[in-house]
Amino acid sequence: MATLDSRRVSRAGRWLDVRRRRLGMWAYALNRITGIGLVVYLYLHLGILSLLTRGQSAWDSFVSLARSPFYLALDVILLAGILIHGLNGMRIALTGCGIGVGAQKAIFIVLMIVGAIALGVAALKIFHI
Amino acid sequence: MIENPFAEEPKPTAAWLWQVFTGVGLVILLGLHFIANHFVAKGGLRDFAEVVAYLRNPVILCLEVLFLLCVTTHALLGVRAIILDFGLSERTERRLDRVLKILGILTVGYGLMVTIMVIR
Amino acid sequence: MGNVGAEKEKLEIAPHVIIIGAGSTGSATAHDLTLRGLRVTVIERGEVAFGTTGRNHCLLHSGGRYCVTDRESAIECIDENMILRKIMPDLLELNDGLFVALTEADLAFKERFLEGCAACHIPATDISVDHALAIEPFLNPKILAAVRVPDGVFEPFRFCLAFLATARENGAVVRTYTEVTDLLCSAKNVTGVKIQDHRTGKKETLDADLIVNAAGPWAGEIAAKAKVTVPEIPTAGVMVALDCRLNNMVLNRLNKPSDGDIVVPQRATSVIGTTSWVVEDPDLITIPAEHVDRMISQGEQLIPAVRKVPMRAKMAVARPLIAKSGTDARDVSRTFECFDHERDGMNGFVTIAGGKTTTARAMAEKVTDIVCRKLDVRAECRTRDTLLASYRLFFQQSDPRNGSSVSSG
Amino acid sequence: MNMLKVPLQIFRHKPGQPSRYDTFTVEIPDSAHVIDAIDAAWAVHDPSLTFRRACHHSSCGSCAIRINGVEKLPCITKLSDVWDGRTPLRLDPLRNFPVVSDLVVDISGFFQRMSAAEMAITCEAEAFLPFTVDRFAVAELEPKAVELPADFSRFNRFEQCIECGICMSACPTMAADERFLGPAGLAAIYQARHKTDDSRKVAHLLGLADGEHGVWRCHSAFECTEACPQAVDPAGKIMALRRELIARRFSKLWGK
Repeated sequence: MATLDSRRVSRAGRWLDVRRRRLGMWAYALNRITGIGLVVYLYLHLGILSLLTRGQSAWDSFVSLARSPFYLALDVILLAGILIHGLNGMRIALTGCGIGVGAQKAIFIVLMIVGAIALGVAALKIFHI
Repeated sequence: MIENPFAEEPKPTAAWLWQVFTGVGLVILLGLHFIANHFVAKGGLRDFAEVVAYLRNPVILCLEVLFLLCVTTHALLGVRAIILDFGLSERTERRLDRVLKILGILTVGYGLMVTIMVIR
Repeated sequence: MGNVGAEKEKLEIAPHVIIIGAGSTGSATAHDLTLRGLRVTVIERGEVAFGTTGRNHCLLHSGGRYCVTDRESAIECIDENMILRKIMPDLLELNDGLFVALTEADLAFKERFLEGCAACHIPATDISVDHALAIEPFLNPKILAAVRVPDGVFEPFRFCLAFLATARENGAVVRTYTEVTDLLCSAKNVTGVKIQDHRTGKKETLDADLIVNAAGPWAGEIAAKAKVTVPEIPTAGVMVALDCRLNNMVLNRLNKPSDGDIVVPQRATSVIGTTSWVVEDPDLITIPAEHVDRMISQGEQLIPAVRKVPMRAKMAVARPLIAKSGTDARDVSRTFECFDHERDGMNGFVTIAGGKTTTARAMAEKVTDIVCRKLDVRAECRTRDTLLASYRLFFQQSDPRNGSSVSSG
Repeated sequence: MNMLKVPLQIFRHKPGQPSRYDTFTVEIPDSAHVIDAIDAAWAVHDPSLTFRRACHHSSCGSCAIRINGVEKLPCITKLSDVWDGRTPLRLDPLRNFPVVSDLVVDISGFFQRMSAAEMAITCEAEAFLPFTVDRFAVAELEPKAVELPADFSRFNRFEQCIECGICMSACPTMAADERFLGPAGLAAIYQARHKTDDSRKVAHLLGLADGEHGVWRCHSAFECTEACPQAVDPAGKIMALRRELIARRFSKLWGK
């Protein structure tokens, strides 16, 4: 039976090593980091929703907590993760279907610019409630 | 003759395709979820009464359930891809699939349970 | 499958032959010897085709190049050309070649060339200049004549791998990165080799019933260890590879062999060759800048666009030419020769030298005939029509003596 | 001809011993390629240095290594393009392969993958010249159509892929998943698939790629395509295989 020996673990960690690598590698590493972050967030989110089952006061006190600037900043980070992952996901889906394969770097750059603009707009909206 | 594991046809897989389908679904559903829950709602979050009213709308309820299915599938397929990169044996791979399936069912089940408890 | 055991047993009692060098000659010899039932170990100090064979012009000679000046070589070439097409059909670019006349002197040479081709049974067709230019649009439009011959192109590394993969299938042991440091000699016999495996640093001795010295331009160095000589002149040549492929057919200058008289297309490049000068140490050849310039200016005469294309690579390597008469490297015969050192008072030691990759199989046949005669093995040569195994097998064949690999950092 | 003194920092490994870097200073012409520098280190300084090479013109694919961390063919890499004139030039063996000794790696896994598709090493040559893998190389040349001799149905040439292993070293997925078919293996399947019309063969070839460790394992980093010295574009071919496999799956769904 194959075990996870140290060599294999160090091999598996290499996807993070973007030194001297090109843009596609950055896209891949970013996609993974945000992906892992979003999975963690998903389960945190689901956990917090359990407050709803404990009735009105539990939820509403959370809502007022979540309106603090600290939580709003976290929301911006979350949104950044979603935008990077979602927009890069579009690049992967498109190229995987044979669309825009030769222009994958340009697609990535354009999508990230779109993401940055969207994030800026959303951040303004989040903090100017 | 030299054995070559790469010269045998493997079992076809649709995991990547499902990842893309659910990903496309998420772009739409997450967009709606976000707008409805955080941007339309005043103050960026609904209070308890608003949440209950919101979820009692059958169209919204369907969309949110669909969203739950998509996000769970997408997330667990992603986790699977990362774990597969550790180079598992076929048996461990099958075991992983089973664990993730159970986790997925539990996640969706939990989400549905919370929803039902809220709208009741 | 029942006689695998019997075959193995037969191999274990067969005489053991060590081949020094895994270039084209050594590789083809390993193939021939194993087919004739001998036990074979190939010792190579580098990778397969590390030496002369690797840095090859890749030309599968039709023999046209030699049909006027060296008919013996020309006939060898056309015969082997046709055999290689049969035994390694997938490993060749078969687009033929053109001999083109650029000057009146070239044109005057045409008659002799066609006669030579006919005498050597090289199928040669005089084609119109217009036709030649349509086939090869980058050919110098000022050419005066063109003759088509069955030249071809091979890939020297895979050429050797195919022979060695087949030899391994038949039981040969191939030890790369292993250098012969000395020969084991008694008063009148060479009985084995001292070797060092550069991968492990381990030294050992190997006994053999006979040793074949196929070390190319290093054959003299090896022979000296048995205190015998080989009349070889290591002669270097410079080749220049371009960043693109400008021709599909091999383009030759229609005249006597001279510097920069050929442009060989291969893969995504065209390779211009070659110059010729005698070198002292075949291990360390510095490429003279003026030779590179000469290649470009000579190549430009055949294909004017040569100068507009960046250079992809340049290489030089010593070729093992055999000294016969005269001192000019160009006058030395391009044929090969087998030296049984029994006549020098050293038995069990044979050197195969000279020749070119195109004729490697014939060289192997000749040396194997001698080895078999000396070892009293009666077996016919079968390499003329034995299809070679896939070169891709070579790196997948496990060799118990090749050592285990370690994990990467 | 100007001579340079170039310090080379070469990865050294012999079985059973700890790995280290050795630095050799070699004297070579400024027009030399990196392979010439390695050659000099071996010929002048240390005959126990093991490295692979054969053709010196990017046809055999044997010399591939990492130069300052990036996969390259030292035979076509000019020293002046990679050496800054001061820092030792670092030479490492390819990644994702077991190291046999020094710069030599065990490439059996690569050839196993290449053997799967049984791709022929030759292919049909283009109907025009010049042909290049470097689109900047022929900036000054207009492509010209090639006429075939009457008795020829085609000109042929060797495949672009020189089986050097660079793509497998550059691939982040390959770094982790040892069962991945890899960029070159998948590109070979694509090439073989486009050399045949036999529907059974096509189905077999596509079947080879359609697995958990086939085309779907690729994470679209495109490192293989970036690193390939022969413009094989393995990532592009992986994407093309995905497209065909998706199309087939859908047409099956629609019952065609």
